[in-house]
Amino acid sequence: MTWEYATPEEYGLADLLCCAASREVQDNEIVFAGTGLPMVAIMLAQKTHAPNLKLIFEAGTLDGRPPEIPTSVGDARCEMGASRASGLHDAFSIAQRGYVDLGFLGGAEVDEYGNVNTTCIGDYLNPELRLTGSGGNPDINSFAKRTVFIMVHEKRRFTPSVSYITSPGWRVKKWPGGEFVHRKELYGAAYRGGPSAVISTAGVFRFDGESGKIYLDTCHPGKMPEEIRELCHFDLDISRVSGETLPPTREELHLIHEVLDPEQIFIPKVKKGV
Amino acid sequence: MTWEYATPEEYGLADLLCCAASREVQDNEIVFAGTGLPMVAIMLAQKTHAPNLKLIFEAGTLDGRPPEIPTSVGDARCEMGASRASGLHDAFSIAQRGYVDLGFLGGAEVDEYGNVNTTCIGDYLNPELRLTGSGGNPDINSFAKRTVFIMVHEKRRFTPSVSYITSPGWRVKKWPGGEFVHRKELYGAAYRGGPSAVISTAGVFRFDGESGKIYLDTCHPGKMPEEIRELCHFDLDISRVSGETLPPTREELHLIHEVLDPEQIFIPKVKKGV
Amino acid sequence: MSGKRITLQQAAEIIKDGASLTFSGFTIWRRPMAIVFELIRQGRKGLHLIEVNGGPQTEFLVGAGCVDIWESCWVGHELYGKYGANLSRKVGAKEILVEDYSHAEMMFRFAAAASGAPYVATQTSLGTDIHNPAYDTLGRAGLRDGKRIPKEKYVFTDDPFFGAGPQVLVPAAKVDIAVMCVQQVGEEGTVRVSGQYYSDPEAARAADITIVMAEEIVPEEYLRRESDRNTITSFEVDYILECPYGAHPTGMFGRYDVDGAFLKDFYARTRTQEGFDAFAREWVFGHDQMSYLEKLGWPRMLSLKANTALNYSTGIKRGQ
Amino acid sequence: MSGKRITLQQAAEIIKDGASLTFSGFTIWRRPMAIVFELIRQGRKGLHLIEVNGGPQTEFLVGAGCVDIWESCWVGHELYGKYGANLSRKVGAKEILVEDYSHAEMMFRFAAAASGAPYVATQTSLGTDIHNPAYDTLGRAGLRDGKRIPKEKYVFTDDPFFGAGPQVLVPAAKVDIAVMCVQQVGEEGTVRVSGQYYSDPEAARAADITIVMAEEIVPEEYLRRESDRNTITSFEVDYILECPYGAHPTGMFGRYDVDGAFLKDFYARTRTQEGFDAFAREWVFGHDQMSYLEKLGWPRMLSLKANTALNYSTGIKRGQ
Repeated sequence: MTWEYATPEEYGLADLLCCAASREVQDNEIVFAGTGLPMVAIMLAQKTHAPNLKLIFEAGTLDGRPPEIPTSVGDARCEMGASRASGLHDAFSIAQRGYVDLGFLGGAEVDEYGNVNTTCIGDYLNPELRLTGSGGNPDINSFAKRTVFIMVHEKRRFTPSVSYITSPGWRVKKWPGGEFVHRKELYGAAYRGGPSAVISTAGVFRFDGESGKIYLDTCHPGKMPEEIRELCHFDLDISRVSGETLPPTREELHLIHEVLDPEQIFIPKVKKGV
Repeated sequence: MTWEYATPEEYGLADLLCCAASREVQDNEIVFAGTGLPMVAIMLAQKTHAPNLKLIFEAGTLDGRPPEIPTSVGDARCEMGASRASGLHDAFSIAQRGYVDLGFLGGAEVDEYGNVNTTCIGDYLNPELRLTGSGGNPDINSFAKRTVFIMVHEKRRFTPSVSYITSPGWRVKKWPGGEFVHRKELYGAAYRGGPSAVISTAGVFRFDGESGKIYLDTCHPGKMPEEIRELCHFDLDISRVSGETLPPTREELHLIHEVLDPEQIFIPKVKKGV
Repeated sequence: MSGKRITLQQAAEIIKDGASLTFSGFTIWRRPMAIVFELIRQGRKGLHLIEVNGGPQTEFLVGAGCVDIWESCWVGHELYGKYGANLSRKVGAKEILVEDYSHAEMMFRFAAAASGAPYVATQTSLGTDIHNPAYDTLGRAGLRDGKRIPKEKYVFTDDPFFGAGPQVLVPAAKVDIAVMCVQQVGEEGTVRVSGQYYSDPEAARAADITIVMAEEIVPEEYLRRESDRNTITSFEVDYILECPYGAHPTGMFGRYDVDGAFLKDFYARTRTQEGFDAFAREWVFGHDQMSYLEKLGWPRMLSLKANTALNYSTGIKRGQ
Repeated sequence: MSGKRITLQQAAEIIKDGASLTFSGFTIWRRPMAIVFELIRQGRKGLHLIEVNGGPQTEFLVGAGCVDIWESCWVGHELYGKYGANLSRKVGAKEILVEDYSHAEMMFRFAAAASGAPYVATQTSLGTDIHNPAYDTLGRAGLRDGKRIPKEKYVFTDDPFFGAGPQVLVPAAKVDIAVMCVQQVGEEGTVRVSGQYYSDPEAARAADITIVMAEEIVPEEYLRRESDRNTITSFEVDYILECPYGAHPTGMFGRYDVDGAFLKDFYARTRTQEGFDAFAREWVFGHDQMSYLEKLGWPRMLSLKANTALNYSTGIKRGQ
């Protein structure tokens, strides 16, 4: 593989997100992937720097190596080449048993401690909008050592307080009272880790190891830290920015568009022939 | 099938037990069978009056119809013709879920309330003899609506107090104190039934519907009630004897020896040519 | 013959008003759509859906007003419709009660029921609003009678054995009827699922009555020749029926793909009740399975047909 | 190639003195006997066996003095030896600790561990001496540290959800190593078991390390062509080895039958320690797998060979 970075005209935002997500994976890890862009990202990692990663699909495919990108984790394209095609009880049992290193998730809203909402907008009991619901988001986030969220960056989505905590971040609610405590305090012996990054359409965010508070790590090419801070309803820490998000390489773009998603199911082509 | 009873010279004790056990099964029942004589008895019922019974083997065979008698429930002969070959978790889940009508079990000792011991002779903490242990005996007996025990009749085995309650009868120990209470009281909403018969080498015993106390129902041909009472260490109720245990029919003997167990794995042939 | 065979109409008739139901499949795969359509035609009311996850079957039943309670974790059409617009509308209008659990919790709830255990201990979703006691919808509605609906939504406890951290006890998912859609069922009820089996074995066993709709009813003896390849036991299945393409517009491993265009159209047109009603008039009412297939037509169905070497279609357009 | 391949000797070396162990199989079927023999040759001590049920593997290890704690529900040789004579002898002499659970309890304990749950609720064995608090052997021995060995043998409680009657909480079965013996394993660890899989999937997942000994190591790609037929996932398996007839004298579905004559002989001769020692000198010490097979000889092994249409042998004498 040639590690030759593409120029901004050669890739789109979805390409950038896909490659940034792919780079969160280390070789030999066991990765739990949801439908969509995360699937492409993980299969990209499988074909580049992490050939020995093991892929789990929630619907029951274990150590999958689909020859074509599945459109969802229940897809008939998941089974071919997998170690096992089984069911959800196996997938979640393996996750609760502690096998999963990394999970890729999405969200509609995120707060500054990585709590994510995919359930509703507005009051849960009188919602403005009911969304899809949790799916396996809180489960993967509870069981995996690290989770990475991929999100569209809109100011209303980066909020001091999400409408509903669907997926647990670094400061979570302790029931029955609902007071916020550090995740480690609540999870106790069941603690394995938590959100490690948010990859938005603006930049890559990480969480302080002590406080669990979000900070900006890298800005996507062309974005400035202050600009991204303005795109958050909370006071984003931009003091730790390490630079710019690395763009896709030409090899990665080739793999995404010619090998993994030639049908443009999840990732549109920006330019012909790239 | 011709319902023509065999004469005493034509059958052995094992034949008699096998047929008596077989007659405990009703058609369409789901039956949990252990290794040995119970297996032959159930397969005999399957081939006579209960063609639609469903057979479960503890090791994981569900709705089994083995073409040859298995030597144990883990045997490769279990799978052929079964609805499913799976595992113990399925078998015990199905049992706990409430599917099982009847279980066939064995025992080394039985008390007058149907508590059975298969664990040790003498004090558990200083045993004279450690036996095989419980296996699934208490489980099947807890989950099934009825259980039938098949036992060798020796006076020491029919005891007022078994060394160790492996399998629960009609008056069982309530922990932590260990005082005896009626099974229905202890099991509460989990109550499904309990021991319905003991088929020994002397006769067939049943349990009073109220007190759960054992009584003699039928004497095997040639045995007298008083004689059988003398073969028990407890005071056996012989006031309810309904008659003599029905002998095998010639058809049953044919099935046992020519079809089900021609190799005489579990049931020896008494006479050549029968 | 076991006498388990019924018709599509009879299958729907077994499901009475007010019944609790669950389904085979996963999101947009192997859903018993033909029975769902028949339930809508028969005007079923007051259903309580308890699903590991939802999908088009949920959206059709909810849109048609058949459902009073939906207990699950997710509904949508994957790539072809990002959320459940009918459910969302009815939730907003308070025409339906929604009880949220997490996906793993729903799965473990079915596993507990299938194993005859009243509950199971998990360590998931700690600290989330899923566990918020104020959001116990069935409790707020006074429906926790301890029969079908457990007395508690959750019990929070500790692990007395290993100190493994806080434990969440989730109640078994008790359902009246499981409605399954699979590739093969034998005459006596033995089911062989190909590909991922999702939560089908647990769903079938958790339910008191299990109805299996299959692409084909096959000789029982054929399935019993390789008993280690079968998925659901004969005696766990109460009724069977053969209904080719019964999962359409959802997909079936080895047989046909998801009809994405159909789902996109359904999602786009059923944001409003009027839209749903029009869609149902076009595709559900006045149809039976044959006229539905006729309306779909050969070109569409052939493009969905799975390649038998790959188990999925190579003829459909999936992307933009 | 995944680099998971090891030798028989290495497999035994992974199992250290004092380790907790479990095995594949059921009573006298699919037991990893070749590794058991190698453990005896290597003089392993202080093992803690946690088994859904015991069998010849238990009796060999116990007879050889390798085992300090046996936690299970049953040991014997089925038709070929009605109880575990070696275990019985050592229990009588107080040379071994025995912790009794019921069969379903042991199975559910492994299922809990495999699912990452610290315990599971059951309704079995109520009222028996299995639940007698005075018979908590590991508690009496002061070994309940809450690590491998749970702090409590049982917790008795109620069902807060449905009032389903008294519940017995049994702790997860935590084991260091699962030693499996199966028909096929792929180069990357994927296992395909044929026939009944007993408690193998749970045993493999409950253990921290899983060693799979197979009749054959097959191309991983071969198993992945039909991924819905596989039993244990690649990444659940840490080490693999090929060892034909590695389960002898126990049997293996589709490959060879139980060697009943061998087990009868073992049972008859090992009632005493002297008898066991002599048997081990004859069949274990000084042997490797090849010389063991040579000693068994072709006629014996061919008579055990399974008919490929039936999956069991038609050539052995089973009865009197």
